[in-house]
Order: sequence, then structure tokens, then C-alpha cells
Amino acid sequence: MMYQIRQMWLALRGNFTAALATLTTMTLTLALLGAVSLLTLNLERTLSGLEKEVEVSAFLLESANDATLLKTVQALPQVASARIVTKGKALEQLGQDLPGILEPGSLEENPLPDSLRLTLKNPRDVQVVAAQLKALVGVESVEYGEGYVDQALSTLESVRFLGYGLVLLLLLNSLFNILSTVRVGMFARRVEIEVMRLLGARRGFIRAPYVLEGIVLGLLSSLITAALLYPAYFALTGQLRTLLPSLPLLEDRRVVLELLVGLVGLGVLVGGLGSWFAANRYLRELE
Amino acid sequence: MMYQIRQMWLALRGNFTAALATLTTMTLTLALLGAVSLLTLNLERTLSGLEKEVEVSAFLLESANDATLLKTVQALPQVASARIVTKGKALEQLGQDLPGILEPGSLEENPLPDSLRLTLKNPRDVQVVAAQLKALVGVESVEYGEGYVDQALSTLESVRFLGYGLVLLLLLNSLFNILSTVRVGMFARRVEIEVMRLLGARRGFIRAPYVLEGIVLGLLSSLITAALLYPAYFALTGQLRTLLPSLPLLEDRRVVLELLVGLVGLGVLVGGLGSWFAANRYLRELE
Amino acid sequence: MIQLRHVTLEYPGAAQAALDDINLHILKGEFVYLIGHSGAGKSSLMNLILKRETPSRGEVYLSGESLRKYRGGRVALHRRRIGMVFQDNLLLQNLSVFDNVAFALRVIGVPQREWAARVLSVLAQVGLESRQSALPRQLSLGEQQRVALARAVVSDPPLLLLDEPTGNLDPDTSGEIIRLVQSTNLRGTTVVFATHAREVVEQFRHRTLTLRRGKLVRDDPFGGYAL
Amino acid sequence: MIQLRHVTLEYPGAAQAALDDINLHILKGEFVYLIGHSGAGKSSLMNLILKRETPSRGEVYLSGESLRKYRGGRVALHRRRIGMVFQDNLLLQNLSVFDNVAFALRVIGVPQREWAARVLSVLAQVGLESRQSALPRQLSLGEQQRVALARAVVSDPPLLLLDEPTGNLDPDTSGEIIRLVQSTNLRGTTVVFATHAREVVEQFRHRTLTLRRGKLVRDDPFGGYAL
Ligand SMILES: Nc1ncnc2c1ncn2[C@@H]1O[C@H](COP(=O)(O)OP(=O)(O)OP(=O)(O)O)[C@@H](O)[C@H]1O
Ligand SMILES: Nc1ncnc2c1ncn2[C@@H]1O[C@H](COP(=O)(O)OP(=O)(O)OP(=O)(O)O)[C@@H](O)[C@H]1O
Ligand SMILES: [Mg+2]
Ligand SMILES: [Mg+2]
Repeated sequence: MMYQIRQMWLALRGNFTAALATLTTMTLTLALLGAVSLLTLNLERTLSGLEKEVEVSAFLLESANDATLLKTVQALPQVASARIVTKGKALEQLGQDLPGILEPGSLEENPLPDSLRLTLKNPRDVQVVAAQLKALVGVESVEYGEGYVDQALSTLESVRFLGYGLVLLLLLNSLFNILSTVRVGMFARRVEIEVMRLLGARRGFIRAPYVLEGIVLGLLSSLITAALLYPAYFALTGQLRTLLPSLPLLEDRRVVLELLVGLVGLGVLVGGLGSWFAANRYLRELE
Repeated sequence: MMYQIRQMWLALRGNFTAALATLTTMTLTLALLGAVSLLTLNLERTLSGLEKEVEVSAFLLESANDATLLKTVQALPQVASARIVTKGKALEQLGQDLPGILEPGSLEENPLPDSLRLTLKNPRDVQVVAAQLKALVGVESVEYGEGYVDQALSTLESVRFLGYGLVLLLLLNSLFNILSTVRVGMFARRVEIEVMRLLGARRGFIRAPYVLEGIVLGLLSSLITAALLYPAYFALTGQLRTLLPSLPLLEDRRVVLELLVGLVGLGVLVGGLGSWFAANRYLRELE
Repeated sequence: MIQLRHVTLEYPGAAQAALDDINLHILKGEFVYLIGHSGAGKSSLMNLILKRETPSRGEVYLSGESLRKYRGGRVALHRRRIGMVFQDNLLLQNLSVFDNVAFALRVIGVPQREWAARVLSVLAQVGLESRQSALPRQLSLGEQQRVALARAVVSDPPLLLLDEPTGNLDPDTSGEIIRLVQSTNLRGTTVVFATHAREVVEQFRHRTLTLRRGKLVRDDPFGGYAL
Repeated sequence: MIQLRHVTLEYPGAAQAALDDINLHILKGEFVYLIGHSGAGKSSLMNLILKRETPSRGEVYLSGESLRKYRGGRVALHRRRIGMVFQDNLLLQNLSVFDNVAFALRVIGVPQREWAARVLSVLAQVGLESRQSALPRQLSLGEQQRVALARAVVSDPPLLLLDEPTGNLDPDTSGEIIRLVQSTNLRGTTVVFATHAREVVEQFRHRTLTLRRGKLVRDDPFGGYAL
């Protein structure tokens, strides 16, 4: 074992630039992976918050039968909950929103209509439900933030999608770097490796220093990543919290730590498996 | 020259994994650099839009002398423009914002005060000006979106800062990769290189294939980047435009193209200089 | 010990077979010279026995077993029973002289505490005791060749393959080397010795095989250098 | 042509000087053997002349000029006037035999259209015309050594340094090689020939320098192999 570790050390030193290149690439990759994962976790919270808030309002005609409409709407399969807001309630609400301007009783006539307020089981059904509502007798108009809600949803989805796409590319890139580092190491020592084979050394014996090298590189880069990401994340959320206090940020230190531990595990795995695979392949190639 | 190109080709092939690793790393780096640059260009536009919109409102007491105050305020060096909004104007405005609820003349008494509205030469002075206003006789209260404006400014600044930091790291990473690729190539051929030196070949002759290799890698990766970034950017802005029509997006195709051409230039430069530097260094090292 | 039956070796893309229908039997404990012009096929024959190459046709047997079916770990085991000096030396460049020789003991699993005594004794026999901590590139080529020989004999292998082990040695030094090989042979090791050194073949007489353009043209039990 | 004055070469970390106070004068057009035991310093002497090494003390002169002050491009120019066979061959592994030999012409700037004729003629002289498109690793070691010789002589250099050029050649082939070297010598090339081959030194008599442990112990104008 000591021999293998010494050999690994020699390989690392003899091949320092390549190792450094791999280290920086892997660190950047893992850092971005970590950042995207954290972003996704936060997006998911925002998204589910947003989804809960999607409310469809149907404004009713004076002539409408509120109770019947409520029943009809509650019977729709996509609807989670529905309630009536009378025009009196609506005016009261507006008065609270504009204190000092709309005092209770300051208006001679209430210009607001009654309305039905629905929440949906799945916010993606919003357009279907809106169309159904509009077709009901007694409904004057339907409002749900128009294009805004579905656009926001699809944008968030595509940001997440892009993020994972980027991470996938970066992981591939890291893998290429590891393959390359190992291959380079073995290529530079191809004569030595052939000699060892000719002297009767087993593949596993020859492979060991390279696999060790990969594991060490993976471990190092993921540790560096974790050490950078942890304080950076909490500094950022700290700042964001004061700026946008309504954002449902992930600030549970245990969850973040677990994620970073996973990252370290991934780094070691990618480093170890990558170099094992590469060493195996190039050993065969050299024969 | 033909000989050098053939040698470069051999080096690329013999060293394919390392070249591929460099290619993917450089492509990702340049893509991120391009993305951050585009983001920055857009942020700058949003930022300057935002800065123009920073408006400070000072609400005045009934007893205040509006005209004198206006003059005092206009004399302040940080102020770009100032105007008085009378309480009548303010109510009219509110009425327009809430049609059907606040009809003209529906209120017996106007609860709104007169106010001074200022824009600043440099929005970063907002707190100083606010404090000065508050100290004036006749001013009841001052409003400027409180924490929001300066927080938004500093957040945008730090996003931009982070972006360039990331790009710097990535550029360093690309450089390491190039150094590594060249070094690997030369290390693998160290015996050949020594033989060529012993036969009397000049350094430039030995260096040429590696420098060519670096240039080709830089060119390839920056072309791939440009080919990916151009359609991706316009797809994204297209989607954003419908989502947030108020965002002042950069959609001038010429500006974007110029940026991408710059990117290609940078790729070739980093590739060429990096490999020239590396080849030189390792040639010396091998001797 | 070694038997070749109708062995032909054609390198891919080569116009002529490097070895052409060789039949040969080398007994346990024998000392056999292999001579022939440059390019006659001596190294190719060695490489077949080491299973560095596999014959295009025919079979190579070691102790009655065909090498053809050996794979992976089995090849490694096979090679551990052979001590070889390659024509181009092939030392491990990043290991010291001592470690290069000790490597042969490491591979066959000799416990580490026995290494020092065995390695130093064989280094003394090739006259390089004082250079034990030098790296190969700090040695003259003749010295490297002697390290390679030390590595081949240190593990007392049942079979010794020597491919031109004195090509870079002066007559005095190569005489010492051959005496070392002969004493190993007397302890029971089978030796196959490819060489161009007429003096050696003439002076230390042993069974001599002569190759010409890939064909075994002469098998002289009493030796002598005649191409 | 070549002059060494009080030249001492100590490798860093080595206990003993590889060359010790050597004084030597080789005239233009001479043919000089360099003999000595393994490790005596023959290759080191060659390396000094090639400026692969720089002497610790003393000066090496070529045509009256000290090599010490040569740097960068000047060293390259110096080496272009020397044809050398290295003891360990050192061919360019990714070039064919033809391209390896042609490389010597490329370096000295011979126009490309002259290459084919000159390369093929010298390959024929070393008996490897038919292998011109093979890669070095597809050759036997003796064949590689002949390619190295072809590369050294193809450019008709003023100085030829041969370090054990027949170590992997049988007596017949090495005789042909030496005849080729001698004919080059007769066309005016100065030759320094390091060898262990007693037969060669005895058969083709020339001035012989003998090194022993880094010291020049004998300079015999009429030749003969005596260590
Ligand atoms: N990998 C290869 N591919 C094609 N031909 C090869 C290869 N290796 C050897 N040869 C050819 O096979 C023939 C025999 O080669 P081998 O190395 O066995 O000769 P040898 O007797 O050892 O010669 P030497 O005394 O010069 O070492 C030679 O003509 C050589 O060119
Ligand atoms: N780079 C080096 N570092 C330290 N010592 C060296 C180095 N190169 C050679 N030596 C030592 O210098 C001495 C002379 O070496 P040199 O290669 O000149 O011998 P040589 O006469 O060519 O021997 P051979 O006939 O074996 O080739 C040897 O003892 C060798 O070990
Ligand atoms: Mg051979
Ligand atoms: Mg030597």
C-alpha cells in the first residue's frame, strides 16, 4: 500500500499541470452543481408557494345566482376550493388597502361586483378552468393574472432545466478531465507500465496509483467546493432575506450540509470511478 | 508548414482525450463568458433604467411654503430635477389608478398632502438627499422606496461582480487546461523532442505543432460556443420579452454578433498564447 | 521445458514471416544460445515464450501447457516464472537501481525484509553495489544493462531469457556477466541467450540455435558461432 | 577539429568525476576509436562534443571555438554539423524509417526534392531499402541501429559521432556498417567511434583512445584493442 501511495504521489507530481487542470475543472463543476441544486431547492419552494397562490376570480353579474354557481364550480374536478366574495366584502377589503382614502360609507354606491374565488388542484389547469367559467351563465368576466402565471411557471421550469443541462455538461467535462488526467499519466508512463506487465505485475497493481489519484483529486476538489459554497450560500441568502423578505428561502443549515456531503460523495465517486474506468481502458489499449 | 500541420494532427490524435477535455472546458468557459457578458449588458440597461426611475418624494405640511422649498431643493448639487405635485393633482392621479371607485368629486375632503418629487443625478446619493430633505422646515415625511432601491442596486452590482469572478476563474481553468494539454503532449513526446533538439532542430520548429494545436482548439471551441450562444440568446430574449415586456432587453443582432466575434478572438488568443507559453516553458524544462 | 511446434509468427502488415515453422525443444536446465543475423527473429522468439506475442500458427508450450489460452492474470503468473533481460533494457525510470531490482521480488511476493540482502548480493555480482540509489538515467548504458541482468536473476526464476545482454558491455565485464549467468544455470535455471557476440559463444560453449530469416537452420549441441 | 583542454565533467550528485582532466586533439579527417570499460566515460565525452553536457572545468573547442558560450539557436547550428548515432538509438517513434532519415536533411535545410534520392541510397547501403515505410517499433533493434546510422551519415556532416553503433549487430552486418563509415571518412568526415567490439577495432585499424574511469590512459596512433 505504501508503495502505491508513493507511486500516486509521483504520478501527481510528475503530472502536476494536468492534475491542477482537473482539480480546478472539478471544483468549478461541483461548485456549479451545488449552486444549481441549491437554486433548484429554492425555486421549488417559490414554485410551490406560487402554485398555492394561483387564484381564479370570476366576477358575477348582478342577476347571477351565487349559490348555484358555487355548487356548479365546486363540482368541477380541477377545483380545490371555491368561495363567494360579496361586493360588500370586496369594498371592505379595498377600504383596508387604501386607508384614509376610502373610509367605510364614503361611497354612495358600491361599484364592485360579487365574485367567485377558486383555487385549483393543479395550477397548470388554469386556462381550462377559466374557459369553463367564462361559459357559465351569470359570469361576467374571469381573471387569473392572465399570461403571467403560466409564463412564470414555464420560465421557472426552463431555468431549472437549463441548470441541470449545464450541470450535466459540466459533469461530462469533469469526466473528460479525469479520463484525460489518467490517460496522460499512463501514456507518459506507458513504457514503465509495459515493463511492469512484462515482469508479471497484475493489472490491479498497476491501476492502483491512478485510481488513488482520481479519488484524491475528487475528494480535494469537492472539499474545496464545500468550503467555498457553504459560507457563500449563507451570505447570499442573508442578503436576499433583507431584500426580498417574502421569498421562501432555504435556510436550514442541516439540509444544506447534507447536500454538500452528497457533493463530496459525488466528487469522490466521479474521481474514483472515472480513473478506474480510464485506467482499465488504457491498460487494455497499451497491451 | 505541411509537416508542422501533420505533426499537429498527430499530436491531436495521439492525445485525443486531453484535447477533448480542453475543448469541452474551453467551450463551456467561453459559453459562460458570453452568457455573463450578455447578462451584464442587459443588467446595465436595466440598471440605468432603474436609476433613472429613482424618484424621491417629500410630503409637505399644509403650512409649508411650496415655492421656497422647491427653490431650496433645486439648489442642492445632487438633484437633477424637482417639481411640485399639488394635492389636487395627486388625487386626480389616484382616481385614474382606481377607475369606478374614486370618481372626481366623490370625496368631501382631499386627504392627500402636496409633495415635492425629485430625480437625482446619481441614484447612489439617495440617502444623503433624503436626510437633507427631512431636515427642511415644512417637510412632513420623505419616501424613496426605502431599502429597496439601494439594495437592488447593490445586488445587481454583486451579481455582475460574481459573474466576472466566475468568468475569471473559468478563464484560468481554461488556461490550465491548455497548459496541461500542451505539457502532456510534450511530455509524452519528450524523448522525440530531445532527439529533435539533439539533431539541431530549433525551438520554434519543435514548438510550432503545439502552438498550432492550441490555436485550433481555441478556434474550434469558440466557434462552437458562438454557434450555440447566438440562437440560445435570441430564443431566451424572445421568451422574456413576452413575459416581462417592460425589461429593456438587448436585442440588437449586430451588438450580439460583435460580442461573439470578440469571443472567437479571445478563444484563439487564449489557445495560441497559452500553448506558446506552455511549449516554451516545457521546452526549457526538458532541456 | 519449452517446446515450439510448427510456430509461425507474422506481424500484421509485414511482407515476410518473422518466424517460419519453427520446431524446437529446450529441456529443463539447458543453456541455449540463439544466434542469427540482425532481423533473423531472435527477439521475436523470446517474445513468443514471454507471451508478449502470440504465434500466427502453431503452439508454444511451457512445461507441456500451451500458452495460447493464457489470459490476464494467468499471463502475469506465467511471466513471474521468467527472468528476462530485454534487448533495450527497459528499466523503470522513476525507481532507483535498488528498487528496480527489488521490483522483481515484489512481483513474485517475496517478503520485504528479504529484499535488501538478495538485491545487494546480486548488485555486487554485477559490480554496481555502489550505485544502488542512482536512477537509471544516471547510469551508462552498460551499467543499465547490468541492472537489467541483476533484476532478471535476483528472483532465481526457473527460466531466464536474455536478449543481447552484453551488447553494451566490454569483453571483461561481459565475461563476468556470463559467469554469473552460468552459475545461475548450474543452480537449475534454464537459460536462453540471444547474442551477436562471437567471442562469448566461442569461449563458453553451449547448445547453439541458429536462425536465418525466421527459419531455424541449425541446432548444434556443441556450440560455435557460424552464421 | 576537436580539442579538449583539461576537461572535467562531474555529474551533480555523483561521487566520482565521469571525465577527469582530459586533454585531447582530434584532427580534421581523422578516424578515432574510443574504447574503455563500461562506465569509463565514452558517452560522456561524446555528449560534451555535442554540447548535450557542459564541462564542469576546462574547455571543449570545435574548429578553434569554445562551445561553452553557445546558446539556443547557436547550439542548434552546431549540432547540424554533427551526425550522431546515440547508444540507445533514439529514433523518432512516430515517423517512418524514411522520414527519420529525411529529418536530418530537413533540419539542415536540404530542399525536399533531393531527399528521396539521398535517403534511399543510404538506406540501401545499410540494407533497409525495403523497410522504408516501417515505423521504428516494427523493426528489430539491430535494424533500428542501422536506421540511426543512415540518419547520421545521410547529410554528409563534417563530424560523425558514433556511440556503440554495432552493439546490436552481428559481425557480418557490422562489417558492412563500418565499411560505410570508412567510406564517409574517406570523403573527409571526421569520425569518433566509441565501441566495445574488439573484432572491429582489431580488424579496421585506426587511432585508438582508451578511457579508464574518466581518465585518458592511452592514445595509440596505430590502434589495437587493449583495455
Ligand atoms: N512489430 C513488428 N511489426 C512488423 N515487423 C516486425 C515487428 N517486430 C519485428 N519485426 C520484423 O521481424 C523481423 C525479426 O525481428 P526480430 O526483432 O525478432 O529480429 P532479431 O533477430 O531480434 O534482430 P536483432 O538482432 O536486430 O535484434 C525483422 O525483420 C523485423 O523487422
Ligand atoms: N546523468 C548522470 N548522472 C550521474 N552520473 C552519470 C550520469 N550519466 C553518466 N553517469 C556516470 O558517469 C560514468 C560515465 O558514464 P558514460 O555513460 O560516459 O560511460 P560509458 O563509457 O559510455 O559506458 P558504457 O560503455 O556502459 O556506455 C558512469 O559511471 C555513469 O554512471
Ligand atoms: Mg532482437
Ligand atoms: Mg556509453
